Amino acid sequence: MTGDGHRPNYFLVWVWLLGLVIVSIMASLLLRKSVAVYLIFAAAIVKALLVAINYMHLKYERLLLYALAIVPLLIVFVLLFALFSDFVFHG
Amino acid sequence: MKIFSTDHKTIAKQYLTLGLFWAIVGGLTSYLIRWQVAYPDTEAPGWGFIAPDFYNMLVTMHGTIMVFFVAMPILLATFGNFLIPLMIGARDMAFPRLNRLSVWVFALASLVLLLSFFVPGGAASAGWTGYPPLSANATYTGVNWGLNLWLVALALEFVSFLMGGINFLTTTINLRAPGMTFFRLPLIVWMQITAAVLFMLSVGPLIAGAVMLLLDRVAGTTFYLPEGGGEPLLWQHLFWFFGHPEVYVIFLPGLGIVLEIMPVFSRKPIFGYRPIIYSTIAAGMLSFVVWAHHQFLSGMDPRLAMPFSITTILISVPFALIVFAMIATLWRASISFSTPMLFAIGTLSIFIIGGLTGIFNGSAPVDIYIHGTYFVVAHFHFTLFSATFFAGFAGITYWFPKMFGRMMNETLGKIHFWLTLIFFNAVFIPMHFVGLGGMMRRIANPMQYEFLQPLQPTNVFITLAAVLLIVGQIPFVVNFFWSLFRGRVAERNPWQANTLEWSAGSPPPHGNFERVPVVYRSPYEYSSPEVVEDWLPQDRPPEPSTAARQ
Amino acid sequence: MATRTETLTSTGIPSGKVGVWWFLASEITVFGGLIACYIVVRLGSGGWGEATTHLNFSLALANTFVLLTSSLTMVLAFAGVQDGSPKGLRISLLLTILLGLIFLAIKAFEYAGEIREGFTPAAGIFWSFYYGMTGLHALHVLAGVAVNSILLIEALGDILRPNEHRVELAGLYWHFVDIVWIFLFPLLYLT
Amino acid sequence: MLNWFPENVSSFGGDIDSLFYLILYITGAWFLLTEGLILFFLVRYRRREGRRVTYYHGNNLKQAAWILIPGLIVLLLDLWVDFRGAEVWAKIKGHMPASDLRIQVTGKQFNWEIVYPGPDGKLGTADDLQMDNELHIPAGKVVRVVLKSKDVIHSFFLPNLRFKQDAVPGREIEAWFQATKPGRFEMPCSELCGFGHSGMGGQLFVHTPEEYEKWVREHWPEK
Repeated sequence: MTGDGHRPNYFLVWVWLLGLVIVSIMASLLLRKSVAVYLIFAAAIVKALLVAINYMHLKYERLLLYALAIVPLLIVFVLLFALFSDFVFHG
Repeated sequence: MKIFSTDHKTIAKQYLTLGLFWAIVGGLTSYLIRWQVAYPDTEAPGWGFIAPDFYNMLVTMHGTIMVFFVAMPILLATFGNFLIPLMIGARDMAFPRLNRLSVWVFALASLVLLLSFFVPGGAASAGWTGYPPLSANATYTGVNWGLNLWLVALALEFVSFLMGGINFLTTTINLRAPGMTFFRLPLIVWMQITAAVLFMLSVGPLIAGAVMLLLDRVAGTTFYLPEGGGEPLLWQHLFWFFGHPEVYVIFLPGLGIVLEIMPVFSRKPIFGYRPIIYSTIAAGMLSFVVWAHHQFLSGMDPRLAMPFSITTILISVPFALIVFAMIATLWRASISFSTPMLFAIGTLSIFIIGGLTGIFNGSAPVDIYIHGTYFVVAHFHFTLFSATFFAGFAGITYWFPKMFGRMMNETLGKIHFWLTLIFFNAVFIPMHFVGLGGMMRRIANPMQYEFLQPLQPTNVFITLAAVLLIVGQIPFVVNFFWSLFRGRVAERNPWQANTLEWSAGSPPPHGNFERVPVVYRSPYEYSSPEVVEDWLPQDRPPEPSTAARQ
Repeated sequence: MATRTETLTSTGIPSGKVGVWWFLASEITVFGGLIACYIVVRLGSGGWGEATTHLNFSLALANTFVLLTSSLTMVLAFAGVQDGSPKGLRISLLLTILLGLIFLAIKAFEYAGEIREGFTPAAGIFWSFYYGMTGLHALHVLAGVAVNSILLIEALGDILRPNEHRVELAGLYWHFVDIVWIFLFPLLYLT
Repeated sequence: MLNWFPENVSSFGGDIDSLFYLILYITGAWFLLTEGLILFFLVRYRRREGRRVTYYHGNNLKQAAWILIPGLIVLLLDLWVDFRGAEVWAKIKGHMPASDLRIQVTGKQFNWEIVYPGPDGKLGTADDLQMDNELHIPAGKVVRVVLKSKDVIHSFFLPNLRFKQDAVPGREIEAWFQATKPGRFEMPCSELCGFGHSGMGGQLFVHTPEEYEKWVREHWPEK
């Protein structure tokens, strides 16, 4: 289990999360739409990773649990990719 | 209290009871459907007239019941719950109380579906696939609460099998007996956990889709209604993204049962244990990228059809490997034709036909003509019927001594097999030709179309064969209930098989094993050169000097 | 009379955690499917830019901070279990439950405001997805609050001792619900 | 060959039928091979006293070759079917041949509303003519169909033209076919569309060019 000695600094992670929220809000207000979208979703992905690795202790877990997090995401991307050509490009 | 037991064996029997009850209801709907198709607008004996919307309800309920309330509970829940702990040497499932909750949520789902028959407007009648806008707006089918309850029943059934899946996977990953490595697991356990993984990773989008459909019907949202900006095709993608892995979720446990039974009655190791496992995993992964072969003509982008046509036809390769492995198992074996073996061979030979007709459907241009015709109906009955009924009967007959402590009667079993085999083929082989003649699915009265008149004699033949098929199930019902109380008392290992469940009592006590067994070898060491007898249980310690015989 | 199956874990990962992660894997496909549909239908039908302006941005921002903070208190609750300080566990659990309830209250208030302005679920495709996604997410937050409350009651009655690992499992679920919001917030409010 | 199919009067119908027969021969061969082998093994190796089973697990490559090689053959045949299929699919649904006759077919709960463009050749003009459940087309010419639907999903099915395409509400789907022989055929709906689905359908009249001219003059007299 997670060792008592070294444990991620939860407060620092929390500050990072809040900071990233503010960054994405700034991006959506100030920057052009197309650029802002990339920045906002990059921030969202970083926040998700921060929570998953530090708060969900994936940092200390074995491969099996990583697979359980990553494989469903791959599956969702397969579905998203197929839906794109049917609804976005109106084939 | 037996009913609220958390013992995986009792829960397996509860699923079996519910599954067999629904099999009877499903069988009734198929009788009424076939009667209406053969003799349109006449009174079905024992029932009366069948109106067109009632016919649509019958067709919808036949599909829903057979797929979600007969095949899944019997193949996945009954055999999975009963066999996984016993076969991996565990005392019970990893989460016994979650297991009990899963059977009770399934019972609730059954109740909700049963209720949906009696609400005003009748049960759902938009097809078991429930395509919107037909299913998204009550005015199109005239069914309001029936379809809402249908959606709730399906959602509950998904929740129940998600809980079951969590149990199967955690138990197999964590509670294996010492020495039971992954490559010493019996093939049925491999098939059950592959099916569980397929189900758990594919059901999500359909749950989201069902939430959206329920909101469309109840909260006035317009996910699938084009006049409100919605997209009807969205549901088809979400449904079939789940639908195709789902048919493998049903088929793999059936395949696992046959792979378990064949070596026992051939007294020979299963041919190619590892190739079968790699093929199953490959087929499982491929099953996630084939779904749109249901939508070649649905208004989907034609450029998207080709990749799905290619993946659909390629998925025949892993299953061909498994079929060849099963045939190779029979080579130079010593085959005894007991009832389980008969049903197992029946499953194999019928699945071969089902698999081959899949190539016609998979090829996009041919599908232009045969999509939505009875050719497709014949195809999926050859695959699903073989897994659910033939493999299901094989499994029930084979593990009956372990489940209930008594043997089933052999002669009744053989009568039931030959009746089922003959009448099954009499029903579904001609159905291919009715399909090629162009007869569309889900039409209540084929006489309304001129080009279907020449097919009507075949339809009448199919209906009579279907009635005889249903009548042919009586020997099984008699055999099942008679053997429960009067069958010959079974000892621990009546078939002299190697897997761990046969070293537990018949039926096993609570907690399964006096002491947790230790596993020394693969489950298929039949006629092994190391010993004189022609079987070698997994948990028998190797003798100090393995007297190698000739 | 549930038999205590000794958790003879062949792979060394506690069964509870394997079970919860399988559950989260299927939940990822549920929310993933719903969000994929939202993205695809939105891009396919000209952006809905106008509709998103009617959303109450400040309430959603507050909700984001509330949920992120609740993730912090949740993980502090588990730290309390590790350090063996029941007081730390109880306070953190209580804070997590309160923050969860605050999130639901703000959400309900936001819904009420939007419905008063006439943007009901039947107001159009964007509103269908908005209520569909945030509604399903709110239900999951509610379920998380219920689970945490049961754990708090057990902790207060000091009967949580043998099942303390459940705090981490509840935490895994709670962080997952937070991650879903991390994606819902920009998808709905920022673009 | 055998007449399982309704009479084919479509230009691309021959391709579909020939692809069907190609798959039939391949799967038929596999069917006879596998079921025959099973029957032979069942009879040849049934249980007889004193005969020992050959212990053969098939896990190493040499033994597994017995199933890998047939598997490879299945793969090659699959690819052959795929490439032939891709050709035919591209020809039928892949591209849209030019045509001067565009007819709009709108599915609605329980009949087909067919709108002819009239002499000006354009839909949505005053001289359009709507007929229910009757499709009149000239033989030998490419006809383009614009499929729409007013309520639920219907599927426009012309068995004799080997043509099928769903009509989805909210979308306009264009497809084409070309009849090679005049005659009267049926055009049912092949997607469940409610209680009137059974019986929904109409008549397809394929006219010789002269007949078609006569029919056009009948319906647009002032031309």
